[in-house]
Amino acid sequence: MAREIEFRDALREAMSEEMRRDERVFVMGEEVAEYHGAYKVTRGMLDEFGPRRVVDTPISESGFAGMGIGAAMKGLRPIVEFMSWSFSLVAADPILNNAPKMLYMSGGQYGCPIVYRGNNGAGGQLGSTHSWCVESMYSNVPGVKIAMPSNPYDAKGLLKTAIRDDDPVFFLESERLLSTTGDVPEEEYVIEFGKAQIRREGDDCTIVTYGRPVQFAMDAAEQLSKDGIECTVIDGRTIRPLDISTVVESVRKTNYCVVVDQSWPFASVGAEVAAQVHMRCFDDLDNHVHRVHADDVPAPYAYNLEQEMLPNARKITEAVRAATYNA
Amino acid sequence: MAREIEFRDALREAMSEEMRRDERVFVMGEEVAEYHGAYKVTRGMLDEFGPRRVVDTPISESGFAGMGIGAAMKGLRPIVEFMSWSFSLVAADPILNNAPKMLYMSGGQYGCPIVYRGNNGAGGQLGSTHSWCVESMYSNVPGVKIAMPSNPYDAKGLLKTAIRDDDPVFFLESERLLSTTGDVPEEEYVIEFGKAQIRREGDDCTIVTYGRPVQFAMDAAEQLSKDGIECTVIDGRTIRPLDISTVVESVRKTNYCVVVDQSWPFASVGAEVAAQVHMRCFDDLDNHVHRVHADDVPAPYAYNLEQEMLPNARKITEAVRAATYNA
Amino acid sequence: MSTVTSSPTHTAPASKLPFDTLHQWLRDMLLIREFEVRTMQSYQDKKIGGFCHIYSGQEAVAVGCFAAVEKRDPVVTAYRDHGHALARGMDPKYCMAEMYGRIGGCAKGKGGSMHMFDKANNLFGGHGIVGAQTPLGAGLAFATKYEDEIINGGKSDHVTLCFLGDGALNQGAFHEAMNLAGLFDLPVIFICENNRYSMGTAIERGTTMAHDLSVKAHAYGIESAVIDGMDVFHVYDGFKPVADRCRESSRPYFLDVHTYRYKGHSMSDPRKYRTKDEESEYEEKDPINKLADFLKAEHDFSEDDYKALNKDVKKQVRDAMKWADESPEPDLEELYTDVYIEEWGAYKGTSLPQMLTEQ
Amino acid sequence: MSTVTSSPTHTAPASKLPFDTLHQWLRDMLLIREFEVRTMQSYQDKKIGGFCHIYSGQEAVAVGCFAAVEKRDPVVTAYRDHGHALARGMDPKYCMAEMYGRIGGCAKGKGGSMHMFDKANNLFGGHGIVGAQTPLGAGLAFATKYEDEIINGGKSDHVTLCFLGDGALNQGAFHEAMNLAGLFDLPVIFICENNRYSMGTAIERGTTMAHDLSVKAHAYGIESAVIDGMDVFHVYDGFKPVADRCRESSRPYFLDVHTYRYKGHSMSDPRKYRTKDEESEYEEKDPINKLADFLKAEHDFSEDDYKALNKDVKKQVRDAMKWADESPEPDLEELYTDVYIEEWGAYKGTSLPQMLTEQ
Ligand SMILES: Cc1ncc(C[n+]2csc(CCOP(=O)(O)OP(=O)(O)O)c2C)c(N)n1
Ligand SMILES: Cc1ncc(C[n+]2csc(CCOP(=O)(O)OP(=O)(O)O)c2C)c(N)n1
Ligand SMILES: [Mg+2]
Ligand SMILES: [Mg+2]
Repeated sequence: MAREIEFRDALREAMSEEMRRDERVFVMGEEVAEYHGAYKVTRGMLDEFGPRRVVDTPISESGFAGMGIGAAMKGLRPIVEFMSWSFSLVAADPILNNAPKMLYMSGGQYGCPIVYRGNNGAGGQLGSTHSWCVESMYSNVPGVKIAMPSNPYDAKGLLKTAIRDDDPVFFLESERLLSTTGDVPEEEYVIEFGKAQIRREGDDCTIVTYGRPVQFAMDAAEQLSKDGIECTVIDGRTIRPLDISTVVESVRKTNYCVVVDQSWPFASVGAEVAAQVHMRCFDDLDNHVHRVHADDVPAPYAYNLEQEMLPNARKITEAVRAATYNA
Repeated sequence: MAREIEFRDALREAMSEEMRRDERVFVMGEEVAEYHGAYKVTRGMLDEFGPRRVVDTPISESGFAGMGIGAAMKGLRPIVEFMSWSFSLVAADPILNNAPKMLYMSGGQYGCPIVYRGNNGAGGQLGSTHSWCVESMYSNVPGVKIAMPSNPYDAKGLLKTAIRDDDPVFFLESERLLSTTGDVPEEEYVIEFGKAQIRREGDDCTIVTYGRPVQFAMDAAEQLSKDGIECTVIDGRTIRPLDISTVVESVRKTNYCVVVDQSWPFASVGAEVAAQVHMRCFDDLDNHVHRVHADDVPAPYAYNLEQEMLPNARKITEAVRAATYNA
Repeated sequence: MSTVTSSPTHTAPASKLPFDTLHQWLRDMLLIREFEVRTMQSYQDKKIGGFCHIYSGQEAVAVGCFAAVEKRDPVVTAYRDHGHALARGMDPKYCMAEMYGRIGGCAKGKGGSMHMFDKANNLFGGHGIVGAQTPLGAGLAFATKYEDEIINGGKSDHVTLCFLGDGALNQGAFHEAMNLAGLFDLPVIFICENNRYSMGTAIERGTTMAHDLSVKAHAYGIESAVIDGMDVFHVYDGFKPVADRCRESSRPYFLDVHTYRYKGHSMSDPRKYRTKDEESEYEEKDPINKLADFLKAEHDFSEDDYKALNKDVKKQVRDAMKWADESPEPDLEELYTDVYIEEWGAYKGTSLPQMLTEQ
Repeated sequence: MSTVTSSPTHTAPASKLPFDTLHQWLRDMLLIREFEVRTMQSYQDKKIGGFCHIYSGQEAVAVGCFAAVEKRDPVVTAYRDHGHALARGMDPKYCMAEMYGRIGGCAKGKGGSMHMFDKANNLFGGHGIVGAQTPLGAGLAFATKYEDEIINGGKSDHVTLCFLGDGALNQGAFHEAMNLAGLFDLPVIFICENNRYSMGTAIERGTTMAHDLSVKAHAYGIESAVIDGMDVFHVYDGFKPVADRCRESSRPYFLDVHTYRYKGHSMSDPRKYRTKDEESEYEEKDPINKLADFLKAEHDFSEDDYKALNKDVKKQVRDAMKWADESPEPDLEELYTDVYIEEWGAYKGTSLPQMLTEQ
């Protein structure tokens, strides 16, 4: 049965269902229990699962991110919430140098089935230290998987997959999406990693994107359509594994490609997708891949500056026009 | 007067000269003073400058990286040595979230003239936690500058520039290069950031690279030349600022491009260079940009595996052949 | 619990300080209190965005501490920083304009509520990442000592004030900073504004040994003391000898200052984790009332004088709001300034905020 | 200085343990000593690469501690880990093959000297980043407690042993781990192998309060004790009651174990930072000689028996070297195994090392 629920509720359902299914799953993080989550994602979970499975931690990201790794090596399946991925930098060593390499360094002995999740990307005027898009930095590292849902349905299905996955998963949510709603069936489902979703089809240009900007791309496509430019919008869903085939297939038809990545441009997911599309579609492309990113500056606080800095429908529209020589 | 000196001595000369020139410059890090540096880069500096300007620290990277920031904001010019950039992950927050953003967040009030320097990239069989190439992750962040010298001459000239620079600089050395020697004049000189150096010219293909792999590229070019394939080898010298113009100019002539980047492929410097070259040379390229990276796996310990994982002359040769349809 | 022995410098206790000084303290505390009322209101009116943390209740800490040191002494703090900026001497108009996201803000609107910087007043920022400012505090002290001793060839003669919340006690950076400060004899005072909560977490739920934080300092051979932060006299009288000794001896200190934030953690916090009784208990110990009562009892200061002062402060804050409101949004060009000092590529170099160029 | 009160469980002191037990300890210590001699030799012969840290001198610590707990109790340590692997029961051939970079190594040659893992013996790794293993230790204890209590519905009945060097005391991660362990009542013992140096830095030069590390534990309400690590009886007698109480009470402990590394920090260290006198002083307190002398004095154990044991151990290590040497290099295919458990793209899934499949 279909229902409309909020993104945050979809996340909670995924966690709660998996915790009912598997006693080894638990949630840990700042304010997740008694406060019900800084953003109310874990609301009510303490009541159902008790304080041993919904664990409030002090402000010690390095400590509890590492504690999760030890617990995962021993056989538990921790979900570690970062209130924001912006606070994961103090835990960079455990999450990048430990979790993703444990299996390799132990020669296959110890896997690390852990999910790190939380808000990623600009909130609203949070300023430079609190507006990190970590996908570009962290996706450089082999051993991690990275999921980035754009809507409640995907949020639930991908998070359930993440929790069942035997490898470490970085699950990047967007504070800006938590209150958005969408259809989520009551029946159980999971979404396989590495399968992009085509959100809309059009013959004139392929737009590839991940997470929050998917909506911007849909808005841009809508607008462009009014002017007769029809876009395919691909929601990548996961960044590692990257589903490049779906993109390539589309670009072979449209011959134009725009990649939208909310993080800074340099050495980014957008750069990677662009490079791979050029590699695989060299003879198909009628123009170089155009890229839309956040501006290459620290995130400003002022409303007008922040709006200007972030990717949006206008920038995407312009990029598609430029890419398709309709500027 | 020209002399041959070691890479490590070139680094030390740069630091010592700048410390003589400016009392505000000091060095800080693990084992830099009494032990003369884990890799002897700071050998003898304690004797000349004393323990107040050549400061041994405990194993507290987050602490002393942050301490350097406070000192820089107050007007000093710290050189902070990471024994290895692999150990900088525990200091990711100060170096990525603090130093590069201070000027912005303070609206121009407090700059952060600090140099972080140390070994980057594979040593010899150091395994996964100790073999980080941080250039791809860290170059995503605006506010930092990144230099990556490939030889003693550049090491000295770029490090002097780094120390005089008013912005935070990440200076990435290679343990594998420290004992290599090269001509370094006794006269003072500095090397401007953002100016790539053409190490060799050839009309058939442009190879772009940074740091240690420059030598691999030169070796590959040498070999290819025997088969009549003449390559231009561009040593980028700095990654931020990135000198893309020199690359573009060359690709416009050669029509082929290979980028060699010792870090992991995904969302890397190599991806960025490839994407930018495609963007600026779309009509000039006769094939897509080919990329040579470390394999997309954690660094293994075993000698044969590590050798296979790293970029080398063979892989570059193969990439050039493939790129130029001479495979 | 205090392990700080009394200072050799004889200083008058706060209660014996001249009326003008105490009157200024009262004014500063009132200014902060009123400023925060208007901050909350402006936030509700959507003139302020992002995270915004209110200092009401903690005024005596910033005011009492700054009274005991000099302007040349560096200060660094966390994101709950409006009070520190104002007490340190920032004109409220720059502080408000910063939160309004306007070019007239202390950081040209680029920093916002959590990132108040004031170079003229040696305020090295509010910092948003919990604990991140503590190594910076050690570094500031390292620098003043280096300047005083190595560059100027004299004796170390500055103290750095590094404020932190009780929640920051659980960040590794704090411990590394403490060890470094102890090891290098850095003249820095770590002032823990212990308001008993980090967000919704009561200190005992997140911090071991919450009943005796002196052990956190002793672990690094650092002396410590407990200070009642709800009374500006206690703050001053407790802090002054520590600051003097720190300056004199170039040794770090740790202070556990007991205080309370009257409001929620940030604007969105319904404070369900504590009781109304607890809140009233603290409001009864209000530091502003306490000082006002003292002045009325011991000095020529009437209820009417108090009302006039209140009015004066209210007007100052109203003027600040008006000024802030009239300050324009930053030019879009500002996106690319202050990224690098040096100009290159798209980056346009740097320029100082109005706050510094006007003065 | 010890704040651990004596255990309720009455256990025999080490000196009264059966000869076979003590003989096994002697054998284990000799094995480690000899193994390290051959490790150094193999390193000189370039059969071993990378960073390599020798455990000689510290044998009594690993051997004494492991004797006091059970195999099911998790162990995690730093990069100076050969001794822990052997004392825990890893066949030296797998350990040596690992360092030779061969497929027969405990981690198929992928980890090397700093990263010894042994799942059958509950060894959760050597870890190369200073301090990184300490939150892992807390996590292992969290997991056993969760399994014992939540999943199995019983009483917490495991202890985790988390070894660290004295240099790790200065990493923030250690402090966060201690606070978490204290807060959550985790059954983990942090065993600081205090060999007085981190690389060339004498402990006093890097660590405040080096003369009394108990304060580092007290800061988190964690009990601590000092143990003489140059005597396996002291280690066992000091450690056993702590382990028992930790298991019983599910509370963390911190142990400051005084020991000494006979060799340099790693293979490239000329040890100019300490005197030959200091080195000899410690060598005179050698834990192996001490135990051998005890057995000779108190048991039916002759000099000839000792020589035979030595010979036996030497042969075992020689055999291990030979075995390692004959183990092939890993297939290049191994580059892409063990990156992810799941197979996808270029990644080939995972497989266990010979060490585990043979057993
Ligand atoms: C490293 C990090 N983790 C989490 C946060 C989110 N956060 C902001 S303030 C805060 C509570 C801090 O409490 P405390 O230090 O007591 O200061 P107070 O708010 O009481 O002034 C948290 C968890 C953060 N900013 N940085
Ligand atoms: C975070 C980090 N910084 C620096 C290093 C380099 N390093 C490796 S071992 C070591 C010394 C550690 O000393 P200690 O903890 O006392 O252990 P010991 O070597 O004495 O066993 C250092 C500085 C590292 N591995 N990790
Ligand atoms: Mg607090
Ligand atoms: Mg040591």
